[in-house]
Amino acid sequence: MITEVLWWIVAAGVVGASAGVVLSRSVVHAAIFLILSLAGVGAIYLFLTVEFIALVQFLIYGGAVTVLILLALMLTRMGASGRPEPLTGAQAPFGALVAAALMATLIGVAVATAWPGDLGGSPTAISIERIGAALFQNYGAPFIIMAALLLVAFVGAIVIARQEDGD
Amino acid sequence: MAEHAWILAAVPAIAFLALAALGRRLPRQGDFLAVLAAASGFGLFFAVLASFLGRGEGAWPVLNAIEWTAIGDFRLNMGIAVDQITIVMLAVVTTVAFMVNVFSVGYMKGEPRYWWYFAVLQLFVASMLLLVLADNLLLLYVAWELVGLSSFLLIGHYWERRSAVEAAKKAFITTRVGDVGLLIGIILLWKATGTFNILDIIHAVEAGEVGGTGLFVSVMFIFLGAMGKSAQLPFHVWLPDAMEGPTPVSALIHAATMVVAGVYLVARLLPVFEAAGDALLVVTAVGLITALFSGVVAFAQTDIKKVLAYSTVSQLGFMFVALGAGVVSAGMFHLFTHAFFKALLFLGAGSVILGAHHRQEVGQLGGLWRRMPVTAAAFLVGSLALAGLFPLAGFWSKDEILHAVEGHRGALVFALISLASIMTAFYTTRLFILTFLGKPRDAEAGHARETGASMTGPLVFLAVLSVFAGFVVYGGVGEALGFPGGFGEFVYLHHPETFHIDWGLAGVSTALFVIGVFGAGWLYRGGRLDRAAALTAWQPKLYEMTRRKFYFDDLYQFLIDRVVLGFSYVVSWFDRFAVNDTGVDGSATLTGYAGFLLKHLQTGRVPNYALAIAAGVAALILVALAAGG
Amino acid sequence: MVPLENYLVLSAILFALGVYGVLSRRNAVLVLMSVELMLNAVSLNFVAFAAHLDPDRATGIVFAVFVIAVAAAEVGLALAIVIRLFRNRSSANVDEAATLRW
Amino acid sequence: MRDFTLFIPEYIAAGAAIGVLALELALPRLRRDALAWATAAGAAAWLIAALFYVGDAPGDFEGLLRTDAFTAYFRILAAGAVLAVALLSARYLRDRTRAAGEYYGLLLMAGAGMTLLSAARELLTAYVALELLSFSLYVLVGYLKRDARSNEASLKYILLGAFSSAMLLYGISLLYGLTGSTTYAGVAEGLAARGEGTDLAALAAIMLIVAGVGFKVSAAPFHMWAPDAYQGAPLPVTAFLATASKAAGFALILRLFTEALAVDALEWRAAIAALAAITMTAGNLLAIQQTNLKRLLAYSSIGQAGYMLVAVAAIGYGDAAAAQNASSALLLHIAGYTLSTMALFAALVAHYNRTGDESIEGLRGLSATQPFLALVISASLFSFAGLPFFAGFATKLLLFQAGTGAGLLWLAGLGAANSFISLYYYLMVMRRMYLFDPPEGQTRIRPPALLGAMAGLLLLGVVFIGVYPGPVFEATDGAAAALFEASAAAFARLP
Repeated sequence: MITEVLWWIVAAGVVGASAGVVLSRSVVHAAIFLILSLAGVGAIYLFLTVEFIALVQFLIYGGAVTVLILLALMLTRMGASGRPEPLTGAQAPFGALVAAALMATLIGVAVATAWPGDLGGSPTAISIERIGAALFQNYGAPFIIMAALLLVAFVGAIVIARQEDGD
Repeated sequence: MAEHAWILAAVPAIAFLALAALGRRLPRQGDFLAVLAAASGFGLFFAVLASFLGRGEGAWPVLNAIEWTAIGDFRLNMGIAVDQITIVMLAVVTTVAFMVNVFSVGYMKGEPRYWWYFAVLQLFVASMLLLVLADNLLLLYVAWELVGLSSFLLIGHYWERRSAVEAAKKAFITTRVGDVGLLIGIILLWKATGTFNILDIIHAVEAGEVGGTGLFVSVMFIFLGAMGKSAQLPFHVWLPDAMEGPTPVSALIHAATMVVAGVYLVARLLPVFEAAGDALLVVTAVGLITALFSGVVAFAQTDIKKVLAYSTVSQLGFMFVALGAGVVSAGMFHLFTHAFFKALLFLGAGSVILGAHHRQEVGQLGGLWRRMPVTAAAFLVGSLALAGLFPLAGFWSKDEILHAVEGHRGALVFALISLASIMTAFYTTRLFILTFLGKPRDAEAGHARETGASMTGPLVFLAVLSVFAGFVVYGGVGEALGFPGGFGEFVYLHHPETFHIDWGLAGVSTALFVIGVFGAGWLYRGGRLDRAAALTAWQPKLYEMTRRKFYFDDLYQFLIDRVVLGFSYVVSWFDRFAVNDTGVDGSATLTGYAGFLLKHLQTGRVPNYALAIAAGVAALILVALAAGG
Repeated sequence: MVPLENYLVLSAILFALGVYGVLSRRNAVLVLMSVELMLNAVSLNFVAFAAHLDPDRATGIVFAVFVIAVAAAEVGLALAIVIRLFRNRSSANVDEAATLRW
Repeated sequence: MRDFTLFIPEYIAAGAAIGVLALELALPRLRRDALAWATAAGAAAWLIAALFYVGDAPGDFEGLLRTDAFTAYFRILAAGAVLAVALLSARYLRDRTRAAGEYYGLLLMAGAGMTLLSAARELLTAYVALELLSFSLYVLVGYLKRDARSNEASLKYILLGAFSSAMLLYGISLLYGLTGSTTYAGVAEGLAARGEGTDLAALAAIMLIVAGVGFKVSAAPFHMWAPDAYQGAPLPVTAFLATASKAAGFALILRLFTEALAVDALEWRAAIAALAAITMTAGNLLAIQQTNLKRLLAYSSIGQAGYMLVAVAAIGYGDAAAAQNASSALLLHIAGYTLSTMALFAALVAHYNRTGDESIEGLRGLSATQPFLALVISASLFSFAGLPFFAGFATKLLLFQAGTGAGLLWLAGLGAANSFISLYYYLMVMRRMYLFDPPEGQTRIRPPALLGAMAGLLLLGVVFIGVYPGPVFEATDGAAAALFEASAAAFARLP
């Protein structure tokens, strides 16, 4: 019982924070909302008894991504003309319409579908060993490709952002 | 030899490559190569003919094919098929090509891009021969496109002139509309029969494997292609404009060969047309309307080449009428004789234009009889053959058409085609009188000089053919030449027809000729224009309407204008090109406008693009729900 | 005991909010944040399915790990591009970077 | 089986990528086109290694990747494309940037990603391989970083790419929820065995996936990034986008739709057919309006994607034999299209290196100054339009034939009509080259040796396929057969 109540609180927090990300009028607030939202989703993972993912979420998102975003915000705010610009474009109403349609569809999918093999009970814990084994053995190939992918992203980010003479 | 008839197409193809690669650097820019290729084509034709005839009727058609692609259940052979229709076409194409090549040596002398002209001419001949040799619709389509391409290049040969470029574009695009139809028709037929091979398709149709509305629809699509290439109403607009090309090109392409490709196609597939419900009725109707319409328009044209162009459109209509009556021999026979005298007339016109220092308006000519006697005599023969004087070539073939129509299509069609016959005699006589009789109406025409031997030679040769080619209709003549009999016993659909002259019909035919000739002779007696002027003054509107080709170009224009009504700036910009750039450009503009509207969706803004993606997903789900649900 | 549907609905809402953000935000960094929301929704889906449906559980979780990792790399790369945009134009607004169009 | 030898060619590619990076670091004074030669050598080694694998028995890596004739086909295509683009880039890049090692490294990585994508038979593997390709391209598109347009193109590409891959992932997650598996075979099994009340989820999942892959192959309405990215990208990268990247998208589509999603063909086939129709029409109509050559080619390639989607739709409408036929035709069309596009870009790069002009107007009088380039450009455009004797005719014919076989006659007809429209704007380009005089003072010059030779060779290939498609068709048919061997189980379950 207490789990459910907690879940609902966290879920409401996540939705609220996410709404904040897309609605807030300040970039910094949006970034803070994003951190909250990501952390909230991490907490949701705990309800699913997958602590490993929660950990990954806190570490990668809560740390790295957010720092990156804040850094970018600082960089891009430097040259602002001083007067605040609206962060939301004129297309917002149409966007809301389409997003609402998608949301309705996806919620419909979530609710109306008889998910096969739904265990119904509470999920059981899964060991980190099992995840590790899956990651490095069953999914060895994508793991290796992922390594290449990270290299590409790394090299790419450097080459694009690097200052050169004349910049 | 007959199974290796592909050599006929290979020779000019090689000549094309050689000329295109080296022509500029060869002495005389390589024109001798072109003539040599054409002459050997002409010679080789007789080898093919002898080999073909030598095999005897049982061995026809001669087939030769290789496997082109065979993967899984998809099998495609490429090859040639030589039968009687092919032989007729080969005779026409090789002969006229030879004459035109020789003529061009004199006519094109000193013109820009002399070598390129000859190169493309060979390309055209090669593709045209490939077209008639092809044993399957796919190869035929390929050749069909190549023919269109080389025609495009030749019409636009003087591309410094805007009008030539526009004409080339118009021809290409108008016929491409028909080509798309042809392609769809071919695919539909292939769908229904499972083969591209023409003989197999005919067998499948005759065995009743396909039929009904489906067959009718595919045949109509194919006919669309034929209409485009053969300039039948309402696709005729490109042919008169195509006169922008060099005149020998008009003789070859726009009189004797390419424009009859549509006739050839229908003749080739006539059994399929027969099986396809009322398809032949449509063919007759289109042919008849075209024959009448362009006969009338030819009355009022003042450009010597345009008269001949409309005459060609009209005569093509005659051929379709014959095919529509289901008589392949009459249609092909007219194609055969018409090729010679119309090529003669065009080359004669070319000779006149060159001799009279590029005067080609009849209002500026006149009295050339004295100054250009050979040309005038040849032109006279050609005119009389076209008008149908007994016993010149045109008489026999027109007679055959009248006979076919009388037998298969009834009195009304007969009356109308007779009317068209009178018109033929009329405008031909008018053209001849205005060009050659009376006094020169222009100083340049007064100083006209006969052209050289390389030009008068082909004229004489074609004049001889125009006199005698008609006699092959007789069984005796055919047998003497090695054929199984007359034309009707050589080219036929169901059973051979021996020719017997029908004196009643011949009388009617001669009467039509006389009415036409005397009508024109009275109106333009002695090359004088006063009576014609009086007639024009009596009914100026009627005359104007005829002169403006029944406002056909304008009608296209009008329709297009209506369609794009509301986009007034487009219209106002467009109006200036009212007569010149017709429906062709109009439809292009319409497509262009659609693109213009669409392009503003591409705003360059990421959020808009993302919206398109998200909305696209939503729409996809809806479509899938609706379709799969 | 929280049923599977709850997680899925939560994920759908997150996803739709992310979509809305991408469609409405002008600042490139905010657009990226919105994409992060969408990717989070995806991870949530995977983990929820893994925990509730998949007896083996590993596949969905591994997928989620990869999604998170790819997302992090993507953000890094995209931010580099945004910084470059900012240097070139002194603005990070995506609807102003519209010289390529039509 | 963990058989690591299956991907030795890709190790070579990745190794060459790192080698090129290291080479520039170690020898900073190296002439920049030397890096292009090094890359070309690496790509050639990759290509040769790939040829050694042709004809091998299908190999399997843990059920995640499969090497068979299908993989071999795309591997050769990728290696060839990388080789060609490296050569195209040599002078182009030397003139425009100071550092080039990353460019060539990423190019090789993109190629490796493409091969892996075509080998993937598992959603996670496919996704990661797809992102490897995409990430490399994001950077390559924006490589001219001081060019505001290159940067803008890159930004649009990555933002929209991330957006659409989120859509794709959401679809995948739903598919995983429905079937409990991410392998193609497992997905197919799960979809076939799924019970009542799952149709909506399956449909939403598939449509989200369609959007994701549709983005990759630039199908309308997911195409809008393409013209901007094509225009902003360095010219050789545009060539890569138009060929390899698009081919990779279709490799993914083919494996995914024939194996994993074939059982649900009823759900997606109408949507794909609609996409095909919209894509080809939009691409061709919009192309008419263009004045920039790269942009025109972008729209033209969108039109081509529309034609290619006809075959995908045909897979959904046909039985196994018809679907295999359609796949084979699609592969053949991709081959012909790739050759034509590469030939075209070889000529365009040669033109651009000299003039720096990428407008259509800039081609005026090319037939007088560089007749060979004009010829190559015309031939490629004719091939796109599907005129006889060029690759496009034979391949498009087979493509539409696949469509008609599957009862998509209207789509094939629309395709034919669209080819007609496309001819119009191709002729407009040719008119500039042949009917207009060159700008003042320009005289006839020789085309650069390397690009000229490349263009000539590629052109020969284009004509070869156009005149005698048999051998290439045999190869693509083998590839399609391998594809359907893998998915035989899925098709056996078709209702």
